Amino acid sequence: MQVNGEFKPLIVAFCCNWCSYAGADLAGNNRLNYPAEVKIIRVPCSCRVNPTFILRAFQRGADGVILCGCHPGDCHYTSGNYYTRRRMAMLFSMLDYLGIERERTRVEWVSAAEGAKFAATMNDFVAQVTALGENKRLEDLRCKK
Amino acid sequence: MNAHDTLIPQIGVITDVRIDTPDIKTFRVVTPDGKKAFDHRPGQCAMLSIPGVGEAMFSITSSPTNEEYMEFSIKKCGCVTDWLHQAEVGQQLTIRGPYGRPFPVDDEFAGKNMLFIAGGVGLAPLRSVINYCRHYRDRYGDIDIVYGSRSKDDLLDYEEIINEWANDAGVNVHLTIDNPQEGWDGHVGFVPNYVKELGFSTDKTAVLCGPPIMIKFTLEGLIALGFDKTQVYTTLELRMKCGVGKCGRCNVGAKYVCKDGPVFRCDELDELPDEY
Amino acid sequence: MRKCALSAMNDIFAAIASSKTVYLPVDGADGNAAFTKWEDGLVWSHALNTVRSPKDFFFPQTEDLMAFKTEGKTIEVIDIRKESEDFVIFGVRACDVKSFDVLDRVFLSEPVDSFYASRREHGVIVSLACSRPSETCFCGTFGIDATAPAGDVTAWKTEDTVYFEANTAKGAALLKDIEALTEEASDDAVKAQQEKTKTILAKLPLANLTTEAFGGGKTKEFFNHPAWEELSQACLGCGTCTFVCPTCQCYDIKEFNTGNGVVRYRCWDSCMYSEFTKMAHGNNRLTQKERFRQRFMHKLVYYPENNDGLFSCVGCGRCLSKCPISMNIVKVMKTIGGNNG
Amino acid sequence: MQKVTASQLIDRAAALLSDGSVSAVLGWKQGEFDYDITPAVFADEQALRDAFVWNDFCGANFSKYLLKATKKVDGKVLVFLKPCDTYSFNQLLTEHRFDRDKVYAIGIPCEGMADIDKVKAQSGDGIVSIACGETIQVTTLYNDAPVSVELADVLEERCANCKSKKHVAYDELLGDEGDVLDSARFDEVAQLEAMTPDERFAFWQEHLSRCIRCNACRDVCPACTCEKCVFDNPASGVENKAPANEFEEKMFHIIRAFHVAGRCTDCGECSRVCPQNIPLHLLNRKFIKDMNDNYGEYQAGAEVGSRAPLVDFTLDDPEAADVLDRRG
Repeated sequence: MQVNGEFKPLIVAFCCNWCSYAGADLAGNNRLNYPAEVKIIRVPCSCRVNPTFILRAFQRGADGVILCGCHPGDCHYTSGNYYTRRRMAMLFSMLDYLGIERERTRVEWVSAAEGAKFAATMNDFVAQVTALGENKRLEDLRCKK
Repeated sequence: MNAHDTLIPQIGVITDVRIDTPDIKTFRVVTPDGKKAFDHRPGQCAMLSIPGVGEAMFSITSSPTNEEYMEFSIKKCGCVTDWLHQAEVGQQLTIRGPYGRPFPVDDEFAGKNMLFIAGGVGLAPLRSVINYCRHYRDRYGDIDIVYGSRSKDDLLDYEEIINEWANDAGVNVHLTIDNPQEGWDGHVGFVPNYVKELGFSTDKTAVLCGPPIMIKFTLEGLIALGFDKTQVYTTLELRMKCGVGKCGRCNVGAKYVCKDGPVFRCDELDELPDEY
Repeated sequence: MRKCALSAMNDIFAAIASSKTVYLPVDGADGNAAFTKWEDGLVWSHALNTVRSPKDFFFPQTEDLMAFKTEGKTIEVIDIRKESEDFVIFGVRACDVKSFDVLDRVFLSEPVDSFYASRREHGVIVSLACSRPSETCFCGTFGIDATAPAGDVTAWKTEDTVYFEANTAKGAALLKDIEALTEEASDDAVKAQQEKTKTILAKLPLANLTTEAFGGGKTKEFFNHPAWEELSQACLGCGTCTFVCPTCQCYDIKEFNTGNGVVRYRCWDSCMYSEFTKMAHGNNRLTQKERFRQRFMHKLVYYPENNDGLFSCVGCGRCLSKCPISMNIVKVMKTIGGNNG
Repeated sequence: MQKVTASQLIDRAAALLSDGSVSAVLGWKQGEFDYDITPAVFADEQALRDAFVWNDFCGANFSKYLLKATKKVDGKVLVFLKPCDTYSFNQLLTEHRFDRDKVYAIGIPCEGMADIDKVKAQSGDGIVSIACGETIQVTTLYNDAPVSVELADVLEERCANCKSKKHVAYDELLGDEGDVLDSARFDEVAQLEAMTPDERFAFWQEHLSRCIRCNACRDVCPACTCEKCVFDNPASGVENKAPANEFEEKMFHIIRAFHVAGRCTDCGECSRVCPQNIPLHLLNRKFIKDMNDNYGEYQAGAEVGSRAPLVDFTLDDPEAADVLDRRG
């Protein structure tokens, strides 16, 4: 989206309830800055994220989608994030295969203690997507105002 | 620049919501400036919609003689109806119509003794004709109304039936419920059986509406009483989208229920394949 | 009759494109022809026909009807219709030209569908006579002459020349626009081509297929025919036949929430789909047999009953070549209609 | 030409019908022309003798038809399975989609199936008759003499890149057993991977924009056996009957390919039936190739009960970024 002539990417961050969402919370508590363009969607586990969620986020105007979950081995449900890892690896590879910029998607493991990592990841991802510009290849014009 | 297109609706406002039964509410609808959205004939329908929820066809239950507003009695049974049941007075919706072939109130029905038979929410389309006939009382002979529902609480328009219809000269109301109930001293039993018990003479034109199974058995009963199929009218309901016989959804045989119906004479139904 | 060299067609397209959008069949990467917006250098395909019929031009697969804005309890209806631009479709075959008659009777009957009507008004159809029909062709069954298609202008393409004849005022105006690029011609070459094509048409495998058994008023005769069961048993219930069909016109009206409002649009639908007739309180066609039957009964009985005997099939043969299980209207006509063709 | 003949199949089926071992036969039925063959259920010998065919145009994979046929038919259903069909058969059994006890499967060798469009590219249009023999003899309206076409030159894409001539499931085998082949089926995927993102985007844009959303790919797919597809379900939020724009074209095909990833046996039915010739197999094969490269070789349907890569994991799987980086 354009704000005062400047491109500000809209980022959707799916965060698992147990680690990454708490990590985001910690980042907030510690007054660590990350861009307001990051919209967090809390999910019970990173493996709750169905590929349609990712595509729908792009459809609805996201310029980048990041998925955050517990570190492998730390999943609250024991193994959810292992499945996530395979699924997202396959999905993102497929998006890349269709010519959609691979820099628009990312998976990151962020624990509840890693507030600083959360903020740093978001700053980095936003910078990366800002450099890419607007999402054109997975856009739905009807959803653009 | 563009001609009016029937698919483009106008805005309606709900000005009154009446709770008729546990699952039926009657909605009063006018345009934002307080007028009737359009004129209609008894038995015709309108497409109501809530953008984002869906659009569906409903029969207009108020009589055309009511020049102030239209009413829709709607049973909660799907997406659109669920949403409407939560709507409050002042809610806007979209409305387009009128659609379909009406009851031949000024032609075949004129001068006839009328027999209306309804079950459950099937009274909704008939109420429009009944009130039309009551309004032009001198144009019709005797009026008999047989109406049944699961219980007393499920009788639609109960107050109106008891306080208005039953008091009209020459109008006989016969109510029935499926099972005995405390506080009910009227007839108990299914509509088709009640019709047989009442044993109407065949000098009447019958109009039927209700669940398919009720229509089937009541029609059999009427025929057993000596009625001819050309004396019996009913209304059909199928999935509709356009309302004007183009989208193909309500096509049965060579007929489009939205355009050629919903009112059919029972002998016309015999011409249709058994698919409704 | 006017003519021009086939090699000069690019100039003709360019001349017309200066005032109207021009569409013509162009070969795609997949080897099939598709109607494509002309731009300089695009080559007119030699293919017999396109996979997707030209009904799209008047009745597109999806089309926005209106938009809504809702705020609290209020709703605003926004008319988003735009005036159609003038366009010319080149190379429409006889079968597809006839399909417009079939669609017209649905969309232009009262109440007129303004979306369709507007496009119809702005479109000019340049038809193209056939000279090399395929084994799947059976337009003759429906009384269509593949050598003299209707349309605003009829064109005949020979090895090196294209001949034009205007049939309507719209067509005459179009030919007027390109008058400088064409010259007066005798119809000898056209007549010769027509003769030759007719001998081929007579030899087509489906040349003797007739509609005699079908038509209005035959509902009772065919509805409970025992063969529907067998004919429909392998049907996948997909929409291929419906969507490649130039005459299928069923549609659905749906809504899309854009996040900023609601767009109500319509899109092609298929009576072969399981939820086509599903509503809140039930579905009146529960099996694929019933849905399959509906499609063919509609084309062969119901539609002609309502439209003076006109069938809702033009024999283009698309469903014959595209059905995943090779079940099609010809097999239905031969089985249900008795010893046919 | 095919190594077993139609009459061999008919004789065997007739024998099984007459001794009561099976009560119906799922087979290919003669069409209007010699190539438009329809799947059909044959109930008696006469029906088989009248219309059963087995030639170079019998592409249909019957595995999915077993779902309906085994429920409808009393007794056993006889099904003829080509090698690639047996993989779908096993995969459906893995997913408990039909009752194995109600099926009598006869494996038949397959020399590959002809693609009628490729035949026509050689013979021209206006086919009057096709005789499948040593070579395919095509008689047309526009050629004086029949045109000879070699089966090898007109194979369907999936057959030209056949992955296996080995039957992985059957009760009985007619003819000789073949081997799993060293197929070149991933070559085209690799070629696409080697392109730039812009080229890949243009490639898919061109192909997917032709999609008419007829759902033939989904409805024919032996891996697509959901009772209610997410794209047909109004409650799913992604229900969609026609692609309104490029996004929806991509959405459908990405999600469909993803949903069958790990379960797709690469039978190629999707590409065969696509009326718009969209190379859908290239989506499925991309997933298969990626899974093979990252999680170890896996062939869906090779055996009953195997665990597909996407419902499995190891502790040291590569990260999403590594999967992309690895490919460069």
